[in-house]
Amino acid sequence: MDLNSLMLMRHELILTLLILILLIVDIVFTGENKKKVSYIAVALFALYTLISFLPLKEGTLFGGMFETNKMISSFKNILNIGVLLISLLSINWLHNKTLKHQKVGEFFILLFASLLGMFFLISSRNFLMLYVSLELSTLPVTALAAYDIYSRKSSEAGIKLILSAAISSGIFLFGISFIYAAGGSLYFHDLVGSIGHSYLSIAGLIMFFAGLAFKISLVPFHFWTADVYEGAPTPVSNYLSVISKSAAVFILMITLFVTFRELIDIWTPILYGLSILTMFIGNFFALRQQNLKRFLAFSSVAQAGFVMMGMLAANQLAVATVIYFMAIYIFSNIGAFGVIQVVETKSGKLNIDDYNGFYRTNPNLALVLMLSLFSLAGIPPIAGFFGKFFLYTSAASKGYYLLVFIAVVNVTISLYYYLLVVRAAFLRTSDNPIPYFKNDALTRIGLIIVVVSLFLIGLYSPLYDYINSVVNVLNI
Amino acid sequence: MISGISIYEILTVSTIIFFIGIYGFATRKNLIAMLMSVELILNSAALNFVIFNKYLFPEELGGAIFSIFIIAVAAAETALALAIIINLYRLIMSLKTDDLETMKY
Amino acid sequence: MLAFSTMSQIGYMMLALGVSGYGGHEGLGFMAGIFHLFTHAMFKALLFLGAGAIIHAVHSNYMQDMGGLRKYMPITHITFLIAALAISGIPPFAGFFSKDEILAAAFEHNFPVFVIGYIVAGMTAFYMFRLYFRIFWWNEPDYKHKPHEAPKTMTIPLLILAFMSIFSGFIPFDEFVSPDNKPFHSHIDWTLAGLSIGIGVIGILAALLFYKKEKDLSQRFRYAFGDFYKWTYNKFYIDDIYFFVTKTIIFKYISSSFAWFDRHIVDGTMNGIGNGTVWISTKIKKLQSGSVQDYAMFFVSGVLIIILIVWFSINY
Amino acid sequence: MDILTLFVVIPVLTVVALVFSKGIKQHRVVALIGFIIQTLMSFNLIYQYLHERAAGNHDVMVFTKDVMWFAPMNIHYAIGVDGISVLMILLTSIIVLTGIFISWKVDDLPKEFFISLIVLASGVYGFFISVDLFTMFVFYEIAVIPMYLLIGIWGSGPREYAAMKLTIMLMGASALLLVGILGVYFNSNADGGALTFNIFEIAKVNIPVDAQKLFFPFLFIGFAVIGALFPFHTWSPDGHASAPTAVSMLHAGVLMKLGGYGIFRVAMYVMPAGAHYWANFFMVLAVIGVFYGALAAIKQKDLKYINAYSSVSHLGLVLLGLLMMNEIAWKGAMLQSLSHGFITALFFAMIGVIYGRTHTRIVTKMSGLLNVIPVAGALYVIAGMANLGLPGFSGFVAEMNIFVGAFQHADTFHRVITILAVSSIVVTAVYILRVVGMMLMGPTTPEFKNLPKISWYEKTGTYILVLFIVLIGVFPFWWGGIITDSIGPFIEKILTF
Amino acid sequence: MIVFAAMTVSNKNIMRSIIYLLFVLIGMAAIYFMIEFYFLGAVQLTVYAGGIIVLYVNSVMLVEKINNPLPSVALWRRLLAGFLSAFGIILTLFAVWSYDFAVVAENQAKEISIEDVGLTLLSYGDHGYILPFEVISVLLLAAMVGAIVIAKTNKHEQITNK
Repeated sequence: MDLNSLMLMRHELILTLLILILLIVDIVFTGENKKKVSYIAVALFALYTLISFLPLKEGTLFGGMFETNKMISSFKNILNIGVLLISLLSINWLHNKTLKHQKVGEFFILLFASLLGMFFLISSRNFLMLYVSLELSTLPVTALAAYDIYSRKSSEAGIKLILSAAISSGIFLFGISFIYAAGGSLYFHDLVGSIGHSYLSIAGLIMFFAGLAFKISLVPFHFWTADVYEGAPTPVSNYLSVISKSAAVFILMITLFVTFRELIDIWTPILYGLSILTMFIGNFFALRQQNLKRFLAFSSVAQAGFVMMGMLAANQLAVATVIYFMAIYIFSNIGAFGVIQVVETKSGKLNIDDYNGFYRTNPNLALVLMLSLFSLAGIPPIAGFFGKFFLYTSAASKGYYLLVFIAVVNVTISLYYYLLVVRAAFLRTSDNPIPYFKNDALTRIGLIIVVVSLFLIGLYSPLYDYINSVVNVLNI
Repeated sequence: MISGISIYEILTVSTIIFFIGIYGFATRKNLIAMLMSVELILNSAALNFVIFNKYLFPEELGGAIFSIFIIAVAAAETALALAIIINLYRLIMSLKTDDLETMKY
Repeated sequence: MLAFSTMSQIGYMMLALGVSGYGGHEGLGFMAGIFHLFTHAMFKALLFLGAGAIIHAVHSNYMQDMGGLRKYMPITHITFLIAALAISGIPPFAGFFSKDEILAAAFEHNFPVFVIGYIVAGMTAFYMFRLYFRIFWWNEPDYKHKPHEAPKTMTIPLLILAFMSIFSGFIPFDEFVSPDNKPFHSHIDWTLAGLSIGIGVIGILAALLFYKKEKDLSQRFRYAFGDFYKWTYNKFYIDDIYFFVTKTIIFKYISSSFAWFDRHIVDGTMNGIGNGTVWISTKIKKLQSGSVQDYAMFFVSGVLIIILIVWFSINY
Repeated sequence: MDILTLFVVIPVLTVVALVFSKGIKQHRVVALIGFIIQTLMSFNLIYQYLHERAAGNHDVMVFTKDVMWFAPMNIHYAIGVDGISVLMILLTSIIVLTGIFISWKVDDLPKEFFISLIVLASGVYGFFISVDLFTMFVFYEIAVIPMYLLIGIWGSGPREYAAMKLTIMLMGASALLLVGILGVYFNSNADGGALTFNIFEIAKVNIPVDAQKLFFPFLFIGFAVIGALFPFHTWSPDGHASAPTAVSMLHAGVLMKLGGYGIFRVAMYVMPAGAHYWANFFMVLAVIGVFYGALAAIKQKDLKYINAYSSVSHLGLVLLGLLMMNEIAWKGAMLQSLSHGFITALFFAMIGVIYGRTHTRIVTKMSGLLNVIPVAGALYVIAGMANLGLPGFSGFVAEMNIFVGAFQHADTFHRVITILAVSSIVVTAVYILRVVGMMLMGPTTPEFKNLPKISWYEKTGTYILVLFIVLIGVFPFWWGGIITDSIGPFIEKILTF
Repeated sequence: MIVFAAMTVSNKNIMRSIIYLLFVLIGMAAIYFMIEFYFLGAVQLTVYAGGIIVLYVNSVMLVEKINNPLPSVALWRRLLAGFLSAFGIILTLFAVWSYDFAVVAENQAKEISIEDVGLTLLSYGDHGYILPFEVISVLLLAAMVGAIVIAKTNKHEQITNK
C-alpha cells in the first residue's frame, strides 16, 4: 500500500479533488462571476476526461474492496465522456435558469459527487462498498432532481425519487443481509461458490436484484422513472437515464456473472421474463406519451429490457456487447435529451405536437434529434443498430431465438413511436412552430460530438474490438 | 448473543418490522410519516446484519460495520429527504401524498 | 363496344388456357398455350388500338355510327385486317402458328377439347370479321365530322404491332420456350392446319356474306337459312354471356369483393395489430397512477411474486 | 478503391456535395451528375463483368472484396457480384436516374428530397453487392428508412399513415429476417468451422435440416414482405399511392426487388432443404398474390392503386418462379424482377406525368387524354402493353420463362398453380386495357382540353426506360445469358443437395 | 417492539408516531447492547434517537400543526397493503425458518470492543473498511450540499406556487 498503488484510484482521486476545488471556486466567485464557475467546472472536467484516458494498471486495493482493470477503467472513461457531454449541454440551461439564485457550483458538485459514486460502484468488490457507493450515486441525484426549487414538479420528482430509492435500498439491504447469512462474507470473491441454493439465498438474490433493477428501471421496478424524468430538470433526467443506468447495469452484470454464477439457473429465467416484460411495458407506455421527457423515460425503460436480453448469455460476448450497447445508448439518449433540453430552455415547449414543423425552423437540431432517435430505435448506419444487433446476437448465441424475435417485434413498436416524433418534426408543418434560435458554442460542440460518435461507434469497429479485448478479465 | 432467544426469533421480529415499514410506506398519507416507515425498514435491515454477524460469523465484523454505515446513510438520506419535503411544503403548503400526483400516465 | 371487344377476348383466352392445361404432359400443349397467349396479346392489342383509332375518328363508341371507314382510314383498315386475320388463324399470321399448336396439342390429348376449340376458332373468325366488315365495309352513315386517319402516335404503334402480328409466328418460339433448354420442334401437322384454316375461312366467308353490304344478303339469308341464322344469332347470345361474365361477374362481384377483402380484411388485420397495440397502451396507462405509494406496492409485490415463482419452479 | 465499393461511396459523396450546394438548380444538377456517374459506372460494371467472364473467371462472385469488420463475431464487409446482381445494379441506377429526371420540379425541400433518394439508392446498391448477411441486413435497413421521409414529406393523400404503415411493416419484416439471419449464423458452424455471416461460406456448410425447416420461413417471409407476398402486401398499395412519383418508381421498381433477390440469394441458397420443405406452402401464398393482386387491380379507381396491385401480382410471379425450383423459372423470375422494375417505373413515371397535368389520378374522371397529351398517352400504352406481356417488350420474355419453368412440374398441384398464375395474365390485360380505354380513348374531358405538353426532362426519363424495356424484349438472350451464367451455383446447391 | 412499530405506522397523530418510532429505535439499540455490540448500540442511540428523531420533530413542527390528525386512508389500500405485507412476512419467514443457520456456540464468540470496531473501520488491509468510510464522508458532504441547495432560497424572489 503506497502512493503508487493508490494511483489505481486515479479516476476517483482526481474527481474528489475536482469536487473540492469546485467547492472553493464556488465560494471565491460571487455575484455575476458565478457564471464563470460553470465554465471552470466544465473545463476542469474536460481536462480530467482527457487525463483519464492515460493507461492505467490493473489491480485491487483495500483488501480486495476496490478493483480496477482495463474494462472498468474504459467503462469509467465512457461515463466520463457522457457526463462531460451532459455538462456541456447543461450550461445553457443553468445560465438561463439558476444564475439568479447562485447555485451553479453546487450543480456540478452534486453531479460529480454522484459520478464519483458511480465510479466506486462499478469498482466495488464488496457489498458494503456497493451499498455505500450506490447511495452516494443516488442521493446527490435526488438533490439534483429537486434542484429547481421553485418548480412543484421538480420537488415532486425529488420526493418520489428519494422515497422510491429509500424503499428500494431497504429491500436491497435486506437481500444483502440474506446473502451475507448464506455466504458468510461481504466480499464478492469470497462469496463465489459459497452461496448455495436455498430459499434464503434465492430470496436474497432477488431482493438484491430488485435494488439494482430499480436503478436500471426494469419492470416492475420502473414506476418512478417516468415521473422523475418528467419532473426533474432535463439535464438531470438525462444523467439519470444514461449514467446512472449504465453504472447499475455494469455492476449488476459483474455481480450476477461472477458472484452469483452459482445461481445462474435462478437469475437467467428472471432476466428472461423481466426482459420481455420490460420491453413490452416500456413500449406500451411510451406509445401514448405527449410529453417528450416522459416519452424518453419509457423509451429508456424499454431499452433496459434490451440490455437484459443481451446479458442473458452470460459470457464474454454478453459483457462486451452490453458495455458497447450502453456506450451507444449513452450517446443516443444524451443527443435526444440534449435537443429537448435546448428547446425547452429556449421556448418552454415539451410536447410532441409542439415540434410540428421543427425541421423547417431548426434543421440542425431536428437532424440531431432524428439521428438520436433512430439510434435508439436501431436504424443503421447509426450506432444504435450495431448495439442492438450485437445484443440479439448475444441472446441468440444461447439459443434464445424466441426472445430475440419478441425483442425485434418490440423494436418495431418502438420505431413507431420514435417515428411519431420524427413525424412531428419533419413531416408536419405548424402555424406556430418553435422559432429559430441560435445555440451557444458549448451546446453545439456537445451535440456535434454526439452526432459524430453516433456514426463512429457503429461503423468504426476497432472500438468494439477494444471493448471485446478488455473484457476477458472478468474472472475474479 | 442473547441467551434463550434463537436467531430465528430475532429474525422473525426484524422481518415483521420490515414489512410493517412497507405497510406504513404504502398506507401513510403524510410524507414525513412515509419517511418514518423507511426508517423502520432500514433499521430492520441493519438489525439483520448485526444478528447474522453475531450469531453466524462472530470472528469478523462485516455485518456490524455494515449497520453502522446503514445508520449513517439513513441519516444523510433523512436529512436530504426532509429538506426536499420542507421545500415542497413551501411550494404547495401540503404534505399529503395525494398532492403528489400531478405527473401520471 | 370498346369494353365489349376487350372483354370478349378473355373468354377465348381462358379457353386457350384450358386447352393448354389439358393439352399435354410433354410441354407441347402448354408451350403452345403460352405462345398463343402472347401472340394473342399482340393482335388483341392491335385490335384494341385499332378500335381506339376508329373511335377517335368517328367520335362514337357505337357500331351503328360506323361503316365504310376503309376509305378514310387506310392504315387502320389494313392493320385491323391483319389482326383479324391473325386472330382467325390464317397463315402466315401469328395466330395461325400458335392456334395450330394448341389445336394439335388438344387433338393429341383430349379430343372433345379439340372439337370445342375447333368450333370456337371458327366462331372467333366469324365474330372478328363481323366486326371488321361492319366497321370498314358497311354502308356509310351520315358522319357529322369527316372521319380522318388517326394521329401518328396511334398509327405507328399500329403498324409496329401489325408487323409483329405478321412475323411473330416465325419467331423460333420453340427454342425459347422449351422446358429443358433443348429446342423442341413443333411440326406443323398440315391436316390439322388445313382444318383450322378451313374453319377460319368458313367463318370469314360467313361474315363476308352477312355483313359486307347492308341488309340485302343477310336479309335473304335470314329467310333462306332460318335455322342457320338463328344459330349465328345465338352466338350473339354467347357474346352477351361473355359480356355478362366479364362485366358483371368479374368486375362487379369477384373483383370488387377482392378489392373489398383486401382493404378490409387483410389490411384491416394489419391495421388491427397496430391499433390493438395502441389500445393495450391506453388500457394499461392507469398503472402509472402517479402515486409513489402505489409504485412501492408494485415494487414489493414484484419482488415477492418473483420470489414465489422462482421458489415454485425449483424443487428442493 | 474497388469498383463495387464505389457504388456506396459515390452516393455518399453526392450527398456531401448536395449539402453544400445552394438553390434547387444546383441541387438537381448535382444529383443528376452524381447519378449519371452511377449509371456510367454500372455500365462499366457490366462491361467489366462480361470481360471477366470472357477471360475465363468462373468464380461464383467476381470483384470480391472482404474486409474484416467486427472480428469477435466474424462479421465482414464482404462484397462481390455475379450476373444477377450486376443487372440489378444496372436497374437501380437507371431507375434512380430517371427518377431524378421525373422529379426535376420538386419545389418543397429539394435538397432533402434528393438526399433521401440517394441514401435510399445507396442502400439498395449495398444490398445488391453484399455477400455477407450482416452487411446485407445493414444496407437493407438503410434502404427502408428514407422511404418514411420521402413518402411522409413529399407524398400526397394519407401520406403520414401510408409512410408509417410502410415503415412499420417493413421493419416488422426485418424482425423476422433478423431472427432468420441469426439462426443461420449460429448454425453455420455445423460442419465444425467458425461461425460466419458470409453467404458462400455458409453455403458450403450443411445446416442441420431441422434448423433449416425452422429458419427458412423467417428468412423467406422477412424478404417476401418487401416483395409483397400475399397477406403482407398491404403496405404496398397505400405506400405507392401516397409516394411522390420518383419514390413510387424507385420503390416498386427497385426496392421491392430486394425481396426476390434476397430470397434467392440468401434464403433458398443457404437453406435448400428448408426451401424444398416449405416451397409448396409459400407457392400457394404466392399464387394467391398473383391472382388476387390482378383481380383487385381491376376494381381500383386510382391509377397508382391499380399499379400497386399490379405490382403485387407481378412480384407474386417472381416468388412463384423462385419456388418452382428449376433453372428456367429462376431465370424467368430474375428477368421478371428486371423487367417489372423498368415497366413499373415507366408506369409510375407516366402516372406522375399525367397527374402533374390533370391533378387527379381517378381513372373515371379522365377521358380522351391521348388527344391532348399524345406522347404521354402513347408511353402509357407502351407501359401497359409491356405489362400485359406483349412480345417485343420485356414482360413477355420474363413471364414466359416463369411459366415454362412452372410447367415442368407434372403433378396436379403445380399444374393448378401454374394455370391460375397464367390466367392472371388475362386479368392483367383486362385492367390495363380498361384503364387505357377509359382514360386515353374516347372523347376528351372538357376540363383537360389544354394540358401542357410533356417536358424534356420527363421525356428523357421515360425514353430511357422504354429503351430498356424494348432492349430486354428484343434481346432476351443477352440478358438471359448473363443470368443463366450465374444460376449455376444455385442449381448446384439447391437442386442437388 | 413490534407493537411500537405497528403503532408508528398506524397512529393518527404524527407526533405520537415519532415517539413510537423512537421506542422502536431504542428497542433496536437494546438488542445491540444485549448482543454486546455496545458501540453499535451507542451509535444507534446517538444518531437515531439523538439526531434523526430530533430532525423529524423539527420538521413536523415546522410544517404541520401537531394535533392535526393524519388523513385516514382508504380501506382497500390498507387491506391491499396489509395483505401484501402479510404475504411478504410469510414468504420471508418461510425462507428464514427453512434455512439451517450454522449458529456458532456462544463460548467461541469473542468479545468485540470499540477498539476492534475502530481498527476494522480504519484498516486498509484485508477486511478493512477505510474506503467505504471515506466514501461515506463524501456522501455526507454531498448530502449536505444537496440539502443546502434545496433549502437555500433567494430572498429577492417570490415563491411561486406553480
